Amino acid sequence: MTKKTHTVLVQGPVTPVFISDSIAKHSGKTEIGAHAIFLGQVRKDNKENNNVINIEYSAYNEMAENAFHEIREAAFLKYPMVCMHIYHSLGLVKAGEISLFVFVSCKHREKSFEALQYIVDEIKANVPIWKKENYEDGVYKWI
Amino acid sequence: MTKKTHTVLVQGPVTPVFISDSIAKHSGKTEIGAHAIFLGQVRKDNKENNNVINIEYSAYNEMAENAFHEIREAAFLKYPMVCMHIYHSLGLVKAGEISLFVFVSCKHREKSFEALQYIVDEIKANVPIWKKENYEDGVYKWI
Amino acid sequence: MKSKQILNTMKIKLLFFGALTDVIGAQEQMIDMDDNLDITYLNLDMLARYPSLSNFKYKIALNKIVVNKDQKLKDGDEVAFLPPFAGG
Amino acid sequence: MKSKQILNTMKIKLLFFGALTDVIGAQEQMIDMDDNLDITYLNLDMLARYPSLSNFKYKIALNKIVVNKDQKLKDGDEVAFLPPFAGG
Repeated sequence: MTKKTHTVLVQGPVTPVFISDSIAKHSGKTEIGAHAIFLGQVRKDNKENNNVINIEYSAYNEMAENAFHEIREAAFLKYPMVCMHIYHSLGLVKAGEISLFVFVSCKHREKSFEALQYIVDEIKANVPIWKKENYEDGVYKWI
Repeated sequence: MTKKTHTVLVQGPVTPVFISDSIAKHSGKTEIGAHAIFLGQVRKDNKENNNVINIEYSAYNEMAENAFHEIREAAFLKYPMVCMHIYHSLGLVKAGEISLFVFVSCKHREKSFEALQYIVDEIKANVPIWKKENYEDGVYKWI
Repeated sequence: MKSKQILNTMKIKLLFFGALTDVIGAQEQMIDMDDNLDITYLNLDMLARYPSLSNFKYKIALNKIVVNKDQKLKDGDEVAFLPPFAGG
Repeated sequence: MKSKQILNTMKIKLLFFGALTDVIGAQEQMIDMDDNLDITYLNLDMLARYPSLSNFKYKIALNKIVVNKDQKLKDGDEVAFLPPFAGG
């Protein structure tokens, strides 16, 4: 079940067009019956009367790519997926834009939801990525 | 939490472009932090050495729209969703094309996976839709 | 004068879905029935007219709501024969 | 001749992420350390140089793997100071 290493980290937001292109590329994989997709979107959180304008993502790149690879390997052992893709932003992503795209494809739907949740939870827990929330008035906060 | 009735049934496949347009429309809803999406794709199943070429979906339309509306109401009571959309195909959908698009958007990710699974399971169980699998050699089979 | 003659007639619309459209050879039928009959009667009548219907599992919806067979029918009702759902 | 003088020196690359880049004022530092020292020693040295570091939670990775502090260091090692991860 070992799959080749994928580059997961992408500069800037994940665009809706990138997502639809990814979906369209799977129309030739006609053994797939179910796609489960997670998209992380930057919230315009309001803290102390100040709105988040964007988030700046940074990573320990090589360690992060290793962590994504391990998550991928573990997920393929655990769940009956036909294929799986992860894309995570680096750099600036504005409120309303997408910073994480997890794409799980299975023959049947049953396990796809659990696989999706597992992968997203693993990313949040085990990948060395940090975010800096930039606010409208110019201050910032590390998360 | 009552939301207006949406028209769910669409003619032909749900296209990747329709999906990306739907995602893009949510960039203004900046309280959303997590989208969970399910896509049902028509499999080219092989049965008795015969490949599925397409599926023809038919519905008891008005009863189906009522059922979708009830699923929607129940889901909003059960899960903390910001918004939710369902699109289901009628008519011909070729192998590799998408016939079901469920789009759940929440402030936080935690409940989004369970909400997505709940809605997809409810659709499969409670919406009066039927499918006719058409095979390459011209025969068909009702599912 | 027999009581039968003062009975009114109901017009009932029948709808068939999925594999049942092949069994019946139609998606829709209009039928006339005597007043006061219920879905059990209608169903038995259909089984008599289309014996192969007994090979299929189906539920019956009255005016778009799945009902038990003891429901009485009235003029203008819509009765749908629904094989197991298969959306998605 | 004291034993200290025959010790070799190790070059260690330090990396800082997230809020720690602000504490240290840099993302990267190269330091020289005496041979045979471990991560505990390095960490205490950093806390002495940057006292406000004690206000932060962080793990330490040696050559891209999170390790315990008793790990010995060697020339050319890369040591990263990692605040809690916040991907997604």
